[in-house]
Amino acid sequence: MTERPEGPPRPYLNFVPDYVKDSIGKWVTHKMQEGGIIEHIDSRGKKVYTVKAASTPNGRYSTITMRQITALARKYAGATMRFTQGLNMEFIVGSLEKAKALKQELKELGFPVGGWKEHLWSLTSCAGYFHCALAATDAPSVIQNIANSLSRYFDEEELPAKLTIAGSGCPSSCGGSFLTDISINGIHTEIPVITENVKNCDLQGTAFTCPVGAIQLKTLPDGGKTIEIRESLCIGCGLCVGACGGIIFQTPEKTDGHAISIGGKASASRYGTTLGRIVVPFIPNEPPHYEKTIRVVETIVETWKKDAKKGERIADWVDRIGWEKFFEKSGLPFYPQSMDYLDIRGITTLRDGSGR
Amino acid sequence: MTERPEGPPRPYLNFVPDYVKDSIGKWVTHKMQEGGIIEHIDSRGKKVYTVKAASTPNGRYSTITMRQITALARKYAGATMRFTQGLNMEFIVGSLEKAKALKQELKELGFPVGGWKEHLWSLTSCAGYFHCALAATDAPSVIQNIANSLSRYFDEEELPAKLTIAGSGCPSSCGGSFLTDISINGIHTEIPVITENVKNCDLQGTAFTCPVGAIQLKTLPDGGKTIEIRESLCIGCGLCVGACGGIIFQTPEKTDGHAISIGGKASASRYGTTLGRIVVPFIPNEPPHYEKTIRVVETIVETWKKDAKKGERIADWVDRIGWEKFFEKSGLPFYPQSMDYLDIRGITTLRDGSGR
Amino acid sequence: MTEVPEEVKKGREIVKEIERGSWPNFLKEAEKTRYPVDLYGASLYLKRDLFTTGGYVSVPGAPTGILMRVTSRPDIGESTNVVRVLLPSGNFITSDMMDKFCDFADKFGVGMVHALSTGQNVEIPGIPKDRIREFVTEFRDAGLEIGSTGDAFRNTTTCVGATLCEYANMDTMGMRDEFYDKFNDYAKYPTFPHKMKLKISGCPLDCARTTQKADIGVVGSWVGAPIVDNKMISSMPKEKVDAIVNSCPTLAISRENGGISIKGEDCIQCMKCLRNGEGAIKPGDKKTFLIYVGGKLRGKKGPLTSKLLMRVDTKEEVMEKLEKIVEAFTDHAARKERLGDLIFRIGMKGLLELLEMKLQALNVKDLRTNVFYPVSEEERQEIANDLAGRGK
Amino acid sequence: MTEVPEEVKKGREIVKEIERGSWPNFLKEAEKTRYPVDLYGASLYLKRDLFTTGGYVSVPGAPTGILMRVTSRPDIGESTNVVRVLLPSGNFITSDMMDKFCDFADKFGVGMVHALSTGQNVEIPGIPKDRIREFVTEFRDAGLEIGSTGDAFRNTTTCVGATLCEYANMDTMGMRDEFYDKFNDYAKYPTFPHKMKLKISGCPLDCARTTQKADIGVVGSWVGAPIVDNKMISSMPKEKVDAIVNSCPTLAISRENGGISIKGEDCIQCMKCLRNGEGAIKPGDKKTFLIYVGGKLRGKKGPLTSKLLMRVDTKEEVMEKLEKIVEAFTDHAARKERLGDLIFRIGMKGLLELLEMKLQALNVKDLRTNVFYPVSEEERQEIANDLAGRGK
Ligand code: SRM
Ligand code: SRM
Ligand code: SRM
Ligand code: SRM
Ligand code: SF4
Ligand code: SF4
Ligand code: SF4
Ligand code: SF4
Ligand code: SF4
Ligand code: SF4
Ligand code: SF4
Ligand code: SF4
Repeated sequence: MTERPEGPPRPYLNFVPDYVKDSIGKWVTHKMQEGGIIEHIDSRGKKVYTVKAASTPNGRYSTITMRQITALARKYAGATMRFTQGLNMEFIVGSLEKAKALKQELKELGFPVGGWKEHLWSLTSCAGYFHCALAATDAPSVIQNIANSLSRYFDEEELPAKLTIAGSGCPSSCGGSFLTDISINGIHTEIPVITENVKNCDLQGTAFTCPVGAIQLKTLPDGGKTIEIRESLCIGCGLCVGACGGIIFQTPEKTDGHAISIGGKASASRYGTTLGRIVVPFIPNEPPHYEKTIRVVETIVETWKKDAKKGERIADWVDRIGWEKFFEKSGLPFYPQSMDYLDIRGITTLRDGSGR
Repeated sequence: MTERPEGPPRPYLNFVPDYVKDSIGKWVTHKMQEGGIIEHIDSRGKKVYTVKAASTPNGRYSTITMRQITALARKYAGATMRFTQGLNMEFIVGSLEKAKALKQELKELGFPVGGWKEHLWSLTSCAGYFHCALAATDAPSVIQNIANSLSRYFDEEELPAKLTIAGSGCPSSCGGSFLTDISINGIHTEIPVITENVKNCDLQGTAFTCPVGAIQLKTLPDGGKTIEIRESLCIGCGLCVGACGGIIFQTPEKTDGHAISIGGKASASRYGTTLGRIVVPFIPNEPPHYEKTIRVVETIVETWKKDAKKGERIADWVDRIGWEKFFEKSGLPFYPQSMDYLDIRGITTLRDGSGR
Repeated sequence: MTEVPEEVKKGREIVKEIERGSWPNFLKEAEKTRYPVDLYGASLYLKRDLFTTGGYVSVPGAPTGILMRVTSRPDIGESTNVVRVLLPSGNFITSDMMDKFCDFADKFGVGMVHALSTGQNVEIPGIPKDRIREFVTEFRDAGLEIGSTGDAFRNTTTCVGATLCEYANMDTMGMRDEFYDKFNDYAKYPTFPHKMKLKISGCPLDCARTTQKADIGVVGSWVGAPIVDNKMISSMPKEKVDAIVNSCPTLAISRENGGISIKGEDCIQCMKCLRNGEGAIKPGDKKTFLIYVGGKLRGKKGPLTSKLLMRVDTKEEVMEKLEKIVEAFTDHAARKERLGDLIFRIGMKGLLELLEMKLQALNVKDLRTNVFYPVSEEERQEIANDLAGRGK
Repeated sequence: MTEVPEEVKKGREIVKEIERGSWPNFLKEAEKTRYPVDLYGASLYLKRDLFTTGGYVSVPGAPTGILMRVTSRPDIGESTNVVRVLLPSGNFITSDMMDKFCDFADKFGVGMVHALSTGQNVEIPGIPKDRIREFVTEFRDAGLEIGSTGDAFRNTTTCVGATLCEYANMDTMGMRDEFYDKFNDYAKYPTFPHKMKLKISGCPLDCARTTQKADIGVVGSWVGAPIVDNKMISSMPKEKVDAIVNSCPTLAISRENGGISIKGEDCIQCMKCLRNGEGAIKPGDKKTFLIYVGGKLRGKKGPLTSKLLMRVDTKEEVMEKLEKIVEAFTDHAARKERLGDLIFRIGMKGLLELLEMKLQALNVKDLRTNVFYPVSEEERQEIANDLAGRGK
């Protein structure tokens, strides 16, 4: 047996560029240089530059392209690079000239450089049909279309504030939907049914899969076992369908789709962390270009851009004007599913603050 | 049969002073004159004056006193007067001189005049032990003590903003507690028990009384009927105890008391209508002077006065600083009952606005 | 002479203590009447309520009933049943009327009046059970009205509104009069699952607390921007105008050549600028009535603030909708379920269905944070159609 | 030559459409690999997912398992199982390491790398089932580590923290390293009721989204006022300083002789002034770690943001508490119940009891609006004692 690492490679110092090491913990400020380049200044006046480039919406690359990117990291960035929370690429470079040259090469390779401050920061997506068994909507292709439609906000036009977009193929929300300023959330709207193929599945295991315990084991007259779904409990998450070939959605092409939510954000600034709110409860899947979805997203961005004060994230903006005016101003129709299931309480709450 | 009015006396014009009638609907502005006197100005420049005097906390008067008050209305206010939402007396007077003279006479009768703008506006209380069958705490005597302790804020010292105080003897909240900036809310902390006297009660009627359906009819082995209380459902409201002499709280002298809530307000200004929040879940009843209660109320008022910005109601102030800092700054201990039973959701909500 | 029980002696000491202090004192008042102060004192000493309810006794002329109060210590103090009296709108009481109340209180009661109850009625306590019929007859013969009990409309209350206040968007007192002209039966006969309360405020400052303690609340308001007198504004000191501009929660107000300008589409009628404007800013011209539903304090679920049901343009529509709400309530609420609890149970959407209305954004305080809701085939179709119609 | 099925033909047309546009394109990338684009295209045409799960296959060296992906149309495209790779902290990848990933992807997979997953791992898709053991052995021999699957700690993620960011109150990347030094077993062996995620942000701007999608979140912060360089402030234009003063949500900042002064007791560390301060305002000196619990996105109840559990002063205390939380979770969560859902079920108070802690004001977002809670005899006594102790 050879010596094997336990856990991820570490210590991290082995992987950061040398010229960053002695500035760690000593940074005092940063300055946005041209789009996508941040100048970081440490307490002794030393500077390094981070260059941020956009990624594919779901982070999939051919090794051919990835090797080209690696080569750029070797050439400009101390032979190391990182990926951000927003799935973007980030290179740490020792001088502004190098940073600019790197930016140029990245753009030539097809990767926009930008995405800080009052811009589109990131678009992220889960695996969707591309790799996953649970998708109600193909988040990657939806997000790819949104990216095309909004790309100018990444590196050219300004927005009122930061904008993040995420898409997930199903309620598991692997793409980070609900968390971002605008999210695409896959949703099944039918209850799965059980076919005779269910006999090939691990019944006990399938029952455990269900997050709400809607799947019950049953004994058949002939002594055999099967399972039943209690419709009143089922939240349509689709986990059982992914887990057992004998459980199926009958007409996903009609009943699957996605909801759009807005106003998620994590940052403590202003009122603190908050989840996205459903503004459109269902849009059917219409590849390749998902026109309806794109129109809704564009409408939200345009309305926000026109109406928000500088510095207002979507959540802050809606918080100021209220939901009624959001629907008025955007012209989006309002559907009853959007109502908070707890709103019926009529209990009004004080505004939340972060860390309170 | 004599002609009888159906419903309250009307039209209302029969009851307002003559010199107000042709200004109705034409008011353009008002000005605070000296404490407790508002000058109302109509579109033609005509002025009338309202004089507001404090009442007893629960609005109870001897006919002797009431006849003296009526006499003042005859002398100064067109032989009519009104009572406000805050249970105060209001007289509408034709000139500032008369208003001042009335104010003087009211004060001599023992009724402070004041209570507008950044002052204590009103103290209200339900019937409590004084008249009601359901009281867990004697709201009138508690509020009487609070009135004594805070009286200077009605007509002398300023506060950051409007202050209203209400007390109710039980969760029915007849006094308007929960609605006001500071509220005293009577609370039973034991589950009532059934004694043999229950046989004298209207069992079906008693069962209906229970708001949560915790009372069940039972048939006894001998064929007789009785009732049972399902403890897990009972919210301790005490309605059944008031309704049937055979249901009793065993040791109300130990288990009854009151909670204190803060931050209720109805006005749309700032974030709109909101209910009070429980900051102290239980204080035992300690007549005559309820020292613990008074200390808590004084602490809240003092902390608010010291810390709030001008114009901030208690709700606005807490909204700005957060609950953690409220407890820090006031030094009040925090008890787990104060937590919102829905807060466990961890779902953060956007701020509420009025009329949204 | 009979022996004075210990609790009465101790109770008297407690009462004396409570009578101290400068504020108008209900016990000093009670001492001037025949109210059983000893009973009250004893309850304070014993720390327990010494009354039980006798329920409501329905008598001719007062079908919703008179509130019976039974002493559990007749040795110390008497039962003290109470009659609740409906007042003219705005709680205006002429001196003559108040004197009559006092006369009745002296003749039938204990010489005490309760002015006002928190429900904005006068009460006359201490009427012996056996004199109630007599009281009611004489009282009504004198042109006065008893009410506000039972499972019916309790007293409808209003702020003073247009009668005295420049913020008023409507004649609140007049609307109350009309309510009784039209719906007195609702108030008089106890046919509801539980009590109902209607409250009316002339503007969103909501002096009548309609948004907190009314099953049905009506608030006068307007649509769009308030009306600004920029002549007056320009003559104000700069800080004053700054305060007006900065206090708007939706940032609807901006400076404009020495004056201010208000963006109507952003105004939420919060009244802040009107309050700060010292007469230079008035409610807008396009009046509207906000109808709120479901406020109440106890019920089954504890305090609930009300929810905005809709905006209507005319008083007539308010009255129509009111009737519909009452119908939905009487048909669908469980026994002893307040409207707010019915809404809690069936959802705002459920109530709207009963009223044959559709849920709108204005009904909603916050939106959902998960996708675990049903979407029917028709709904999928409807949404697809709506969104397809949207211009490119 | 076999006939191309209709759905593949139509699927290819759809794929071509999606490949249009300027943004980096995952399909253009996929076309350069052996990934089954036809299968994907067909699923878009059919509007249904064409994979089913094959569960996790546990192999030596990767006890939490490798994710199996089974095609439901083997005639069109192959199964595409995926290996998830743990990266160095901060997701720093040297060019050598990335080249190795590419080598493995070429040799075992379809020539594709997934960089990054939303859980901040690299994935190598397309490993045939029968080569997984071989892959794992070779991969680990090359010094690389597989993980982040199963009912164990998924990848611990951090923001870049002190390594690049002046807002950092701690060395987030170092803390992650320490986590794996100490708790690698939690990550390696699937012994939990459901997955757990730990995320770490260096400051309350929360770039790692710890407050949204971490079962346990750690945020570096401080107590009291930020540190102000008033020399820099006084040299700023007035509007800039006004903006700093006005943007503080708690109004903790005031002007003071040309500079500003911050009231420490009012600061909630929202970072607004630091963001506006252009280096003139820094996090305070008195560092603290905020521990959040219960964030997650699906579970049983849908998305839940996390709740503040406590503030601690040292990294050691963070680690201790983490262990306790894990214990409480493993002992008390139901199968497939995330920590957030456990808290939903037993309440924050319930969780704190399991941790032998008391509920404090900092745990609470909002307070209760009704009195329908139990108060035990001891609690009554405790409250009475506490309040009696309060000075006159
Ligand atoms: C790189 C990244 C962290 C990481 O280690 O991955 C990051 C790093 C920084 N963030 Fe962030 N944020 C990063 C994702 C986030 C996220 C999470 C996300 O976007 O998914 C958040 C919280 C979520 C949210 O949107 O609320 C986040 C909220 C912020 C904020 C507050 C923004 C706000 O509107 O409230 C700032 C401050 C600002 O922009 O002025 C900020 C500022 C910064 C700065 C620019 C501050 C600085 O330079 O001193 C950091 C730059 C360090 C650098 O050069 O790498 N960072 N930042 C992430 C880049 C994501 C991307 O590719 O787009
Ligand atoms: C008389 C009264 C209505 C009535 O018909 O009974 C009343 C009448 C006025 N209110 Fe009120 N408010 C009255 C109870 C209320 C209530 C309910 C309560 O206190 O129980 C509220 C809403 C509850 C709340 O506290 O949020 C209320 C919220 C306001 C506000 C908003 C205050 C705020 O801080 O948001 C104003 C505006 C102001 O004070 O600048 C206001 C202002 C006014 C003014 C002064 C406006 C004016 O003059 O144009 C009205 C005076 C008319 C007059 O001279 O009679 N009135 N006002 C009530 C007197 C209560 C008392 O005796 O203290
Ligand atoms: C007299 C009054 C308090 C006062 O001292 O001023 C009062 C007194 C009583 N209320 Fe009330 N309520 C009074 C206003 C209120 C209010 C405030 C308001 O209307 O503005 C409320 C809260 C608002 C609301 O309706 O939610 C209120 C909510 C209740 C409730 C809770 C109803 C519910 O389930 O939601 C009860 C109990 C019940 O009806 O089952 C109740 C029951 C009672 C009874 C009848 C209890 C009883 O049977 O013993 C009390 C009689 C006390 C007595 O012997 O004098 N009272 N009651 C108020 C007279 C109102 C009127 O004139 O019409
Ligand atoms: C690869 C990844 C998406 C991506 O394209 O980047 C992913 C992919 C899957 N997730 Fe996820 N999740 C991924 C991040 C997330 C995140 C985001 C995060 O961690 O930051 C979440 C939401 C946060 C959270 O944990 O709440 C997430 C919440 C889930 C859930 C919901 C768990 C729950 O009950 O709360 C499932 C379903 C489950 O575990 O039962 C799930 C299950 C899955 C499965 C394994 C479903 C399945 O068995 O088919 C997906 C495999 C897709 C595939 O074949 O490639 N995935 N998953 C992400 C890998 C994370 C990693 O590297 O460790
Ligand atoms: S969100 Fe759903 S569809 Fe997307 S990767 Fe996760 S489990 Fe699969
Ligand atoms: S769809 Fe989800 S909730 Fe419904 S039965 Fe399947 S696993 Fe359970
Ligand atoms: S609040 Fe309770 S104690 Fe007070 S009057 Fe109403 S029912 Fe009686
Ligand atoms: S106290 Fe209230 S909730 Fe409990 S049984 Fe009696 S009526 Fe029902
Ligand atoms: S609610 Fe409005 S209209 Fe009515 S009295 Fe109050 S301020 Fe005036
Ligand atoms: S009423 Fe309120 S929202 Fe409307 S302009 Fe005035 S301050 Fe702004
Ligand atoms: S969370 Fe704070 S410390 Fe970490 S990268 Fe973001 S801004 Fe910097
Ligand atoms: S960090 Fe936020 S709360 Fe603290 S002083 Fe700065 S702006 Fe105010």
